[in-house]
Amino acid sequence: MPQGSAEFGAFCPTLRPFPGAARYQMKGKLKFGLLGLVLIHLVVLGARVFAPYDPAEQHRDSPFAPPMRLHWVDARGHTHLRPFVYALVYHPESSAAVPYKEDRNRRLPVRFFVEKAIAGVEAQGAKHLRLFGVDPPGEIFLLGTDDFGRDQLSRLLYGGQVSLFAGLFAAALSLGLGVLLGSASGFYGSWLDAIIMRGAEIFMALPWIYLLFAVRAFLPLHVGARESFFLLVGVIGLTGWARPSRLVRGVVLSAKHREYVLAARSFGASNFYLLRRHILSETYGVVLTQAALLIPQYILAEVTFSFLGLGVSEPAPSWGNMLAALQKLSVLESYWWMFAAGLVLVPVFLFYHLVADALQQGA
Amino acid sequence: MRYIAQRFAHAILVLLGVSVLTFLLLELAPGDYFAGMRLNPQISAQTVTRLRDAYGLNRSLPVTYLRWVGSVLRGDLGYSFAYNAPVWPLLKSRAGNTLILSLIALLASWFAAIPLGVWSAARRGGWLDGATSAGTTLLLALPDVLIALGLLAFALHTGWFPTGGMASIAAQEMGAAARVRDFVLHLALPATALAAGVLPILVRHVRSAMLDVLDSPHLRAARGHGIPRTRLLFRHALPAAANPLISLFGLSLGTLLSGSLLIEVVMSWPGLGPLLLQAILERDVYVVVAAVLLSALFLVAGNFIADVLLYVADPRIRVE
Amino acid sequence: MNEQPLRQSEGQEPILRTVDLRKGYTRGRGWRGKRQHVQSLQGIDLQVRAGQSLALIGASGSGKSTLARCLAGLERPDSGELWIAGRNCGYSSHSREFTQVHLIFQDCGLSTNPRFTASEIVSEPLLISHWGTRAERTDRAINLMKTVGLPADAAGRRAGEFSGGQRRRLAVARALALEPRVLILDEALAGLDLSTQGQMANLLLEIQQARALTYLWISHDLSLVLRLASEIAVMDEGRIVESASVREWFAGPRSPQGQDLLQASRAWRSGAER
Amino acid sequence: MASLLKVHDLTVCYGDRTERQIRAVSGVGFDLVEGEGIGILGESGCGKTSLASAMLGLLPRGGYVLRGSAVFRGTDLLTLGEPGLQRIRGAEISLIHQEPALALNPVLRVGDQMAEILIAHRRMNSKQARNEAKKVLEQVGFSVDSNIDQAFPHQLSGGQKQRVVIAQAIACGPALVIADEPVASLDAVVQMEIINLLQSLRKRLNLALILITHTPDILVPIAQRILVMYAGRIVEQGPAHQVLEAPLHPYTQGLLKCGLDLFPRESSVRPLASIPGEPPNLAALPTGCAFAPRCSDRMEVCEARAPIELHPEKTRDVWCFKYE
Repeated sequence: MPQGSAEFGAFCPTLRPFPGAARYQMKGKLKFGLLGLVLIHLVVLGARVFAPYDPAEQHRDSPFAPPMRLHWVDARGHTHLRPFVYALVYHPESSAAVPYKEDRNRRLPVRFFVEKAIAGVEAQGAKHLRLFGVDPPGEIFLLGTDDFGRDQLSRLLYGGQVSLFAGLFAAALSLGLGVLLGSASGFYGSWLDAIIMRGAEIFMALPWIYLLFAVRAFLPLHVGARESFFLLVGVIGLTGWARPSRLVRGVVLSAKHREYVLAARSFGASNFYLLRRHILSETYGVVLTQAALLIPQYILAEVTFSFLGLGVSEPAPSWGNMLAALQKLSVLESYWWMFAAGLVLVPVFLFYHLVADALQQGA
Repeated sequence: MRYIAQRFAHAILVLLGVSVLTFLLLELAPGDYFAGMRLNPQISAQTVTRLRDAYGLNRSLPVTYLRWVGSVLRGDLGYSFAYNAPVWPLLKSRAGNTLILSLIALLASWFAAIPLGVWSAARRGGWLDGATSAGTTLLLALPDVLIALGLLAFALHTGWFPTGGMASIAAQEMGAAARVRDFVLHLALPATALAAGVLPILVRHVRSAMLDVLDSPHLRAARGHGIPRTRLLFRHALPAAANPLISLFGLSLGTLLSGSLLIEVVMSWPGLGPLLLQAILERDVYVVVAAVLLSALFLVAGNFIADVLLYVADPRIRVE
Repeated sequence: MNEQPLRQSEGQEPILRTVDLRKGYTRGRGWRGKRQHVQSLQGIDLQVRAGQSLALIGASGSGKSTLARCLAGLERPDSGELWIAGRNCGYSSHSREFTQVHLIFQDCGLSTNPRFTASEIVSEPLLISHWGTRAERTDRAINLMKTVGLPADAAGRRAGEFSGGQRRRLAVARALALEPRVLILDEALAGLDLSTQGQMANLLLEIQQARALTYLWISHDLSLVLRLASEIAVMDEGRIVESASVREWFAGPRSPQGQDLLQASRAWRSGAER
Repeated sequence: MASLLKVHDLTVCYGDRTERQIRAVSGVGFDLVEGEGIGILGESGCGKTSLASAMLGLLPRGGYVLRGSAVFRGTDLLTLGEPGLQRIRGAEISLIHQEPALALNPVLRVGDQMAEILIAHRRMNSKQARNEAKKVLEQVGFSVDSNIDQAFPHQLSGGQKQRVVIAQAIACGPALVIADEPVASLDAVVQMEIINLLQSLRKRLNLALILITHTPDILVPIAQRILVMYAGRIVEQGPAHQVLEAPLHPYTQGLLKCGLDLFPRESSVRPLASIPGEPPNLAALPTGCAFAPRCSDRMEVCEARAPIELHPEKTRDVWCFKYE
């Protein structure tokens, strides 16, 4: 749970690395983590191509369909070069938890690079290229469907755009604010420092999520998907400035008294020169480390909000509101594939933590 | 003692600041409970105005704030519009439940983190250290929503644990022992989920603080004096490493309170979390403000306790 | 003190002159901690002639370093006058006059940013004062590095790669970049090994002769500064209590503080000789 | 007198065991008899501290003993495991660390820190140990009623801290005390007090003492023999007065000249004595004599091969081709 791990990170900016702290290993960790993150973000950004369906496209006749298995060998033992799935048949009257059966007679070969109409604009004949799909009227649900029969995989990909980038933007916002306020506070000191730091103390006296909720509570509840995205980014980003700014202030404060800064000052260097050449470069390490800690925390914040119905609202997908289906015990008990939106967070967090670890070791 | 008095004054000031912050939010918010009522054709505009007057919603900002602070000091946290009842009795038992859950998780995670952290620091590079490293990395990557939902699914499938609430319906008729057992069963999963969230962070910090001390000259000197290993770790190193860990104690409480909010909702623990969520959805502003203030009170109190502990543990602060 | 100004040749304006310089600090933290006022300089009247080599000695906490920082324009005195080469610098710490005075810190190796290259460090003062083009600055930096005995091919290396002694040399080279007339050396030789200490001291003496610099040596290591300076001023509790030529002073300090300092140094050495 | 410690061919390395290995100490050997005081003289980075730590198994991470032996009263300290060393450290050999301010645990009272050592080695209960600690603190010059044992380290001055550290070192009546730069961080007057204290304790308790330092002066009252180290090797050893008055190795000569030159017998501005160049990089030592690049008496042979041990005088060894 990285919730609040930024708080701890703020508290102890250089955690001791675990065994094998050799520098090359640190670089390896950094590369691996960054590579993983870049891949995930690329896939999510390419949702239009990678997703077989539009996120809101409903298949009313197949609610809570289980993930389909990819086959190469059919029921008669024939091996096919092209992978295929079997169509699912819904038995609403069945007493089984998952009332679906594979129809061994309907083989649906997976086609790559298919043109598909965009839902809702069929009339205009708008189409675009998708990575894969099956010939209509067949359907392919590699990660199953939700209660409206919407393809989980597609929603996961489109939802990632919301969840991942909400974290990214919010972290950029609070780090930007943190650097601005923290360096001003540390560099200029006196009353400015006193005001900013008292403010930060008040912000940190609230448990983080409570603070977020408090702010969220007084903003409009029901807004469109786009507005709610920016609302969330704003709320999360603006309430999170306190800790990064305290950290940056600490770094600036110690950098300010470095002897080489003093030396440059004795040559008549201006404040701007000192900040630019000597002081801000010292904060890069902290800012990057904080970014690696804050982004997953903020992704989780978005997920939590949407999970509780305070964030991005249906039908726009987000990993949080996808997980919200699990709040019903019956769903939780029977439809394990609904966990996908939570499980996908694990690699994302793992990569971010690898990067944070590597940055902390390098610091 | 000066130090403690100072920290106490500081805590009070911070609480005041928090109250101003929450109150400002409340006032700047567009619309309120009655805004919704206006849209309702069943209620006349006069009624709404009258209600607003009754609840003191149309006075100037400072006056409203002062009135509110005054009533808070008298133990009156305002009125819940949705429940049509005073806020404090509504909140009291719920806050207690949140506190029980958070404190149990706090104790559990610290009791697990200290030995784990100390051992892995003492055997840096050994298998235990490696296992701890892998374990904490994995736990750290698990979002708490997932942990909570996973545990809940586990409870559903095995039936070993209840899936929500604090006590069974039949608890009233049980004997004392059975009631305790029932409570522990109800507590087990939420507390585990909560503790699992902070544990990896605590372990890492304990380890890190211990390593700093273990590498310090005075510990090398103590080794040079031939002090046995266990004594070295727990009598010399741990007290010297206590300083950053005590500050961490306050922070961990904040994280637990944050975490408990979500876990309470998911696992239906009757704490502040579900109430706050409900209040937000219904724009029940005084309940929101009171719940937020209460959480701040817990956190500030926790930090104050950490300050006192620090005062006890660190002679450099005590002997000024 | 006022009664005993440093001997000064008539008609020649001293390069550094202070009149009743005062500086105090407020300790304690704002509205929570209690404030404490510490008077660090309590009226300093000091005159340093061009080309002089003055040792400023005194126990730690006597205000030597504060004086040095005020003279170099790093801190602003509370009251009093500061004249550099005949011009009143007033209270503005950004006065151009301060480029004529440069302070070299204790452990001045630390005063080089480890992320900068050697030539960036040495040419930094030139950059700050917008002197010449980039190429000209680098050229000059390389010349300066030669002056302090660093090879020219080291110009592209980062300061972090240099040894402690070499970083001190870099700091000296940088100090010379704007051609100051006064160098204030605040414990500049402290903490060095004996053999390196000798090297640095000799380098500084050579530079002084070649460039007709004025030196202000600040130290608590008597044995060293007595070898490097010709005049001496003893500080105690923010005041200058005695000033004399080193030769005279060495024969017999007049102030009790001076006597204590010399005594301590001698007692130790004679104890060693026993 | 009986031999107490016999160090032979001690070599200490840092870094990985293959290429980028740094030899902090190479091939150092010396004998020490009971009650003897020897001084190890050398500048920073010459391996003095590694030598001391290696003998007690206290090398920092990454450091290890490549070869050699250090036989203390018949047992080789370097092959003794951690439990064995633990019994010897503090009880029979104790170490005084460089920086007294850092060598004391900041959160324990002085008396408790002392008592810990007595409890570890003397099987005392904590009350006995605390009483005993008070007695030892008296021995290092704290008065009985000073209540020094109730103080925390941050309440003491530098000199007082160093006295406490010395008291810790002698608490269990060791046979050998290794003092690593015990006065480097103190000012001149306190330096003298501490050195005199060490000397009087040495006489009273018949301690053998290894004093490691970079200032020749402080060796005078204490050391009977002096070892001079350069770049991890011993370059000269002999009786203290001979080494200090008539050094043989060019490095010792240079070093002593630098030191002596500072003694203000008279005053006049003139260049100071110094040794040209910088100490060598321990990761890339020259094949011949490590001092050769800086040596004024350099010969061709110096750069070709490592110098061997020579005895220009009966009691003295020097590693320099000048005396071949």
